[in-house]
Amino acid sequence: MAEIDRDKLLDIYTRTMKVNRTDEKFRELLMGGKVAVMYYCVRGQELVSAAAMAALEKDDYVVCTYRGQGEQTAKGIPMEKWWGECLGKATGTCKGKGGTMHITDPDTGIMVTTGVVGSGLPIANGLAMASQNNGDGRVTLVSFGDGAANIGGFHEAMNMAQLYKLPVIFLCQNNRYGEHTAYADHTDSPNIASRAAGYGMPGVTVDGNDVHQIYPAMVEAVARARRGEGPTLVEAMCYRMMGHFFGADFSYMPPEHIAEMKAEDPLPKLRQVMLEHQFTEEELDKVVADINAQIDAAVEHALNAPLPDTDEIYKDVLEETA
Amino acid sequence: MAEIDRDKLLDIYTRTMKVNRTDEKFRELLMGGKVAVMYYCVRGQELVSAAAMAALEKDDYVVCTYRGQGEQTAKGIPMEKWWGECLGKATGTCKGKGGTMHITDPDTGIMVTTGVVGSGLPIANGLAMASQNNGDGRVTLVSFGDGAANIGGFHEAMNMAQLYKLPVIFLCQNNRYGEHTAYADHTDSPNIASRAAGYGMPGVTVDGNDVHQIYPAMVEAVARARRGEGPTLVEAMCYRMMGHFFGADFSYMPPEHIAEMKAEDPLPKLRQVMLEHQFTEEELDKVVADINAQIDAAVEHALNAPLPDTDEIYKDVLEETA
Amino acid sequence: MAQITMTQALNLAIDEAMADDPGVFCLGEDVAAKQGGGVFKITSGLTEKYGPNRIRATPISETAIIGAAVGAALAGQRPIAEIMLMNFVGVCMDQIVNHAAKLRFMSGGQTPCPMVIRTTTGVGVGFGGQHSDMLEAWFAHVAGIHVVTPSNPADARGLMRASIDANDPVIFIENILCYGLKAEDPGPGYRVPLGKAAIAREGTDISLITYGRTVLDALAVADDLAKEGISVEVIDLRTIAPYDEATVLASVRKTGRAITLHEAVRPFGTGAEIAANIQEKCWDSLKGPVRRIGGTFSAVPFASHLEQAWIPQKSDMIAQIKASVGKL
Amino acid sequence: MAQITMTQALNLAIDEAMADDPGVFCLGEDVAAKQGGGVFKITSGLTEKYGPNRIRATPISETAIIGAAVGAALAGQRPIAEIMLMNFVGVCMDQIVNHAAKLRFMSGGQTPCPMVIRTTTGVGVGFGGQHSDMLEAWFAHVAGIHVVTPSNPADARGLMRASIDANDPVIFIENILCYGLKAEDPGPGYRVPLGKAAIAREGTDISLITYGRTVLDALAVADDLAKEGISVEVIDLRTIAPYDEATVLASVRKTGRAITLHEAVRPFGTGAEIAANIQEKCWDSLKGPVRRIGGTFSAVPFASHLEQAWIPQKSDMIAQIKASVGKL
Ligand SMILES: Cc1ncc(C[n+]2csc(CCOP(=O)(O)OP(=O)(O)O)c2C)c(N)n1
Ligand SMILES: Cc1ncc(C[n+]2csc(CCOP(=O)(O)OP(=O)(O)O)c2C)c(N)n1
Ligand SMILES: [Mg+2]
Ligand SMILES: [Mg+2]
Repeated sequence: MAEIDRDKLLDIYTRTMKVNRTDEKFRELLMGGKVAVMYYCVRGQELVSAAAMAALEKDDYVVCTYRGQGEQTAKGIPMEKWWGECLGKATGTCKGKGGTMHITDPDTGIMVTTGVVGSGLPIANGLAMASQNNGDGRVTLVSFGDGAANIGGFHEAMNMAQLYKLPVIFLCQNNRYGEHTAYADHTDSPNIASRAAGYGMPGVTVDGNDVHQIYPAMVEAVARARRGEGPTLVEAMCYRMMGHFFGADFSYMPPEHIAEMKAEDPLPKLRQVMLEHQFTEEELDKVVADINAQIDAAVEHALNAPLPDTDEIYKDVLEETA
Repeated sequence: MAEIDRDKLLDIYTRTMKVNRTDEKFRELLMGGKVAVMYYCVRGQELVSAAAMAALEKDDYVVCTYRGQGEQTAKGIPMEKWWGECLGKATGTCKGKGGTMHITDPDTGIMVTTGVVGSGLPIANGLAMASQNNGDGRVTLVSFGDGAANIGGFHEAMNMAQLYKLPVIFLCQNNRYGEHTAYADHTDSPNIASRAAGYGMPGVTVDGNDVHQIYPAMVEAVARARRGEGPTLVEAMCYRMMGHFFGADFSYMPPEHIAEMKAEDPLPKLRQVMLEHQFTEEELDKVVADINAQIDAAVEHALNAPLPDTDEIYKDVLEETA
Repeated sequence: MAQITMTQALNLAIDEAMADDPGVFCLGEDVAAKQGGGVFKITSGLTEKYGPNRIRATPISETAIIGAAVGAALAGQRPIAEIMLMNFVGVCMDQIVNHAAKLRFMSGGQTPCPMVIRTTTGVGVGFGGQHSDMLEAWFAHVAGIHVVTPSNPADARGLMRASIDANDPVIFIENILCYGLKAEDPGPGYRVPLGKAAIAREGTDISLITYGRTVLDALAVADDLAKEGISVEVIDLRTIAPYDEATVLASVRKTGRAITLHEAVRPFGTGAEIAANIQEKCWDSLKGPVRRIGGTFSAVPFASHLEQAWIPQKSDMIAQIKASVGKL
Repeated sequence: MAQITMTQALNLAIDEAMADDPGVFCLGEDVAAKQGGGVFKITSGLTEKYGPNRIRATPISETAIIGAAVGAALAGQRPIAEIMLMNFVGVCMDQIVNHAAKLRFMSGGQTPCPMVIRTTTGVGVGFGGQHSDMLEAWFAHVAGIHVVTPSNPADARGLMRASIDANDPVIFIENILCYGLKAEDPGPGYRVPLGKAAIAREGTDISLITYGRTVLDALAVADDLAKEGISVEVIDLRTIAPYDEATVLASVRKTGRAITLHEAVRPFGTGAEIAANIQEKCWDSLKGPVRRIGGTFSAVPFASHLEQAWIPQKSDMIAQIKASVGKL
């Protein structure tokens, strides 16, 4: 396995912590009753999103889900706009009309965030098809869960992407649960990546908590897509360390699972890798402190930002109402 | 490979010829302008349907498609009722309201014939689920095409069937075309059966023109389902020797394909097997002659049968209108 | 009598039907005990009683869920399929409309399809554009299905029981905001027949025809207006389609005025059918046009105050009623 | 001017748009040259001109087809996606309704979704229950899309061109029975603006509001009735939603009477919205209730005479018009 250079490691670490601190901050706000919105925690999946976004270029396209905070912040949506949207403010990416489940920010390539399970994959194909048609060299990455792999749209999209050799990367974040249903209760598939072969597509399963597995897998998939060789299914094994959404019960998770999940926490592991690569505790703490400061400022900005005008409900319906 | 006994061979031969003679008769009527309805020819796929139906018990359930003549007649729908339905008569299985694409005959286990590609698989699961729930020992067979394997419902149904170990057999009649689109233009899958592994399900590809391949494969799949071990995907390679429906152009088929298809015609091959098993030409001709006579009588009956009452359009909408 | 919530009412009705008929079973995402009995707990406790075959937690595969219900119904069972939120019918309309709704007709009456599709939705929960739509008009436009929605716990119990009894498919719509409503338990065996509306409040000046959550708004508005001397008759359709035309028309013939009200977007909504039918059948009794109130014609927005503004407003109901009765 | 069929008109409009804008491309089952240019030949000859990337024959995967169109539209292209027959929208409503229609709104205007979904349907072809439905009312009830249908070749050319120009999703409904219609070619660059109805025939006694194939019936009926001294104004909506309210209301204000007519089943059909709106907005001009004519409320039956009986009958149109104008 090729070494990841120090700059890239720092980049991944920074993105990972941005995702993590955003998640912690969101939970803190919700816990404190400061805001009351749907939020799908990403605790445990930070590294997967960070590594995936670190493997992309700035103008590559991304399609994500309600649990897309990781991709969104790691890809680089300006924090003020991101928080503005999540708090339903006029300053949000979507003027507060999309919300936590529907973040769109074309400037950073976040093209759709969808709340309908599995619906992002076919759309990702379309973005990739546009790139294939106009030769802009972009690739499209779509992130989805293990549960989403059971819906028809997954299948149709995989088959079509491979048929056309679309420049798309299917990133399945297998966090072992779809809402309350454990992996073994939603499929008999040995793993999701095994389904790729049935489409004639390469598929790999990697440990999403190990930067040396997830990042190279993403780089290879991106390179393959960029070379015009077609799509790859990358299954990143990870854990959803919280309930399905903030505040949701997760007593259905067996204790063994919880223990396993804690043992596999990507953050201490990544920190360890950073230390092994001669980053100092101080350097790493500084990264986090900077992020915290940025997040605090962004939250403050968003909390004080104006609400969208009420007549926004009549706008952006059709072009005539734009 | 286990030998097929002579009785079973004769049974398969009889069913095969029933399918074939029905198909020929239908084309003759359409060609002669005697009837003008949509009909999806099954020329080239007769043996697949016959072998599949021969592997089932009378009260097993079958779900088929618009191209379901083979399953329907081979399973044993009374010919008068079958022709009545196809000709839109009051004596038809569905009083002429369903038609060629929607033959239902619960008495012979033909539970649904659907015109929406791939929609039969999820329904087959439900029939099998009922059997699993009430322990009636039935199995359900659903037939569909290679093109149907690309639709979402295929995927969802395969995954669910395997998860619950439903007593269902997925029979993909891979006739190399979905309407005008050749296999290689609709998927990169090496073959459809290869998709089964991704669900943890057994899948086999067999020559649907060779009775010694298709029949044992069906028997094994049925036995497995009957034992409660779950579903099997059987892919029967075959050819659609006519256009998509009667009268449809098929000039898009390359000459090599047409040559290959003719060389693989299941009827002479099966006849050869019969002769090898000491059936005489006379015996076999007699089988066909009897079938022809039955079909002629049934067609005559259907042609002379009354039309459904016009107020049937208001009936059978809800129970209140039954 | 004991008080029950709508959640409990639905659970009781299903429990009772499952106890009475071994052919009744539930399937849907997260519905089994292992998952906590459904995200809204409607099937809570039922796995323990009836086992995993009769409370099947499914993969996220709505087409397979509805397809399985259709197949099981054809085989004589009475499945209750859950589509977690109404917008997700978008992935399985084919099974509902081209199959469940049509198989009785297309088979010439041989294969009725007795099944209930439970689903929930509602504006005001903060779920945003893809999780809040009221799509009953789509189903009402399809022959071969009943579309049912309760506005209170007693009706929920009675309508669910009747829906499970029905020998045709029923789309059973629950409003998330109504799950917590409490009312007297009508008790075991209670049924509210499909196709029968309730006069939720009698009145003489105008008929306000609605269903589901907005029945609560209608009643509140009627209360307010009573104080101003305007007598509003509130009709709770309970079955949206085929709806109780007789009750609606009789009411309008009495009051001479009508307004339809629903949370679904107004254009091409169910209110249009009801209004069109009323003006056609009650032309001579009408003192003015039938008015219609519905949700804003846009996706449901996320920001809370936008979402609240999107919903039909009580102030608008009052204004329209007053305009109708000529007291504005 | 040359005569063209509706098939040719559609082909010409698409061809022209593809020549003008490299971002326009087609995708759908069997649409490419290898498959003969689509089962109804609408895309015939285009692969040869524009290559396989711009005429993509797809697997049978409607969700992937519409999803791909959505994605490409978000990236600034103008996809034309074909759903071979309208009933198959049942498998991909989610992509159309929850995505294509909502992405402009949910993104706060950042990502409009300019795409055309071409589909065809029609009663009278012998296709039976799962291939003949007219489902325009479903789409009309959804904010964020245009629903368009031509009744003649010139409109087909002009509406298709305008639909491809539109910066929002358009559901473009073709009636199989209209493909063969012939009329004068309006020529290159011709556009019929979305949202503008045509007065297909002027009249003074009653407004008959319709669209698509039934425009032909309406015109025939108007001809017949003219002989009896009844003057019928026929309005061809062309865009079903959002429809040209101004033209409809002006006509009804003039005639004082209205009937809506469509092939889709009557209950909860588009005629309900139009009728409800007319009675609300033209109350004082109306001499009687707005009537509605639509298909029988059942699946479309197979047997030919049943199918014919299912369709709105000219005799019924005549009877209803006469009853409306008081000449029965
Ligand atoms: C089509 C559809 N069905 C059901 C849901 C409800 N739902 C939302 S998230 C979810 C679980 C998804 O699990 P997975 O794909 O593993 O993603 P994760 O939440 O674990 O990231 C479900 C069932 C939905 N949004 N869309
Ligand atoms: C969902 C859906 N999409 C498209 C069609 C139109 N259509 C009818 S048959 C067919 C081809 C099916 O091919 P295959 O599954 O291989 O079956 P075959 O006709 O070869 O038996 C198509 C595209 C349909 N009926 N349903
Ligand atoms: Mg998951
Ligand atoms: Mg085929």
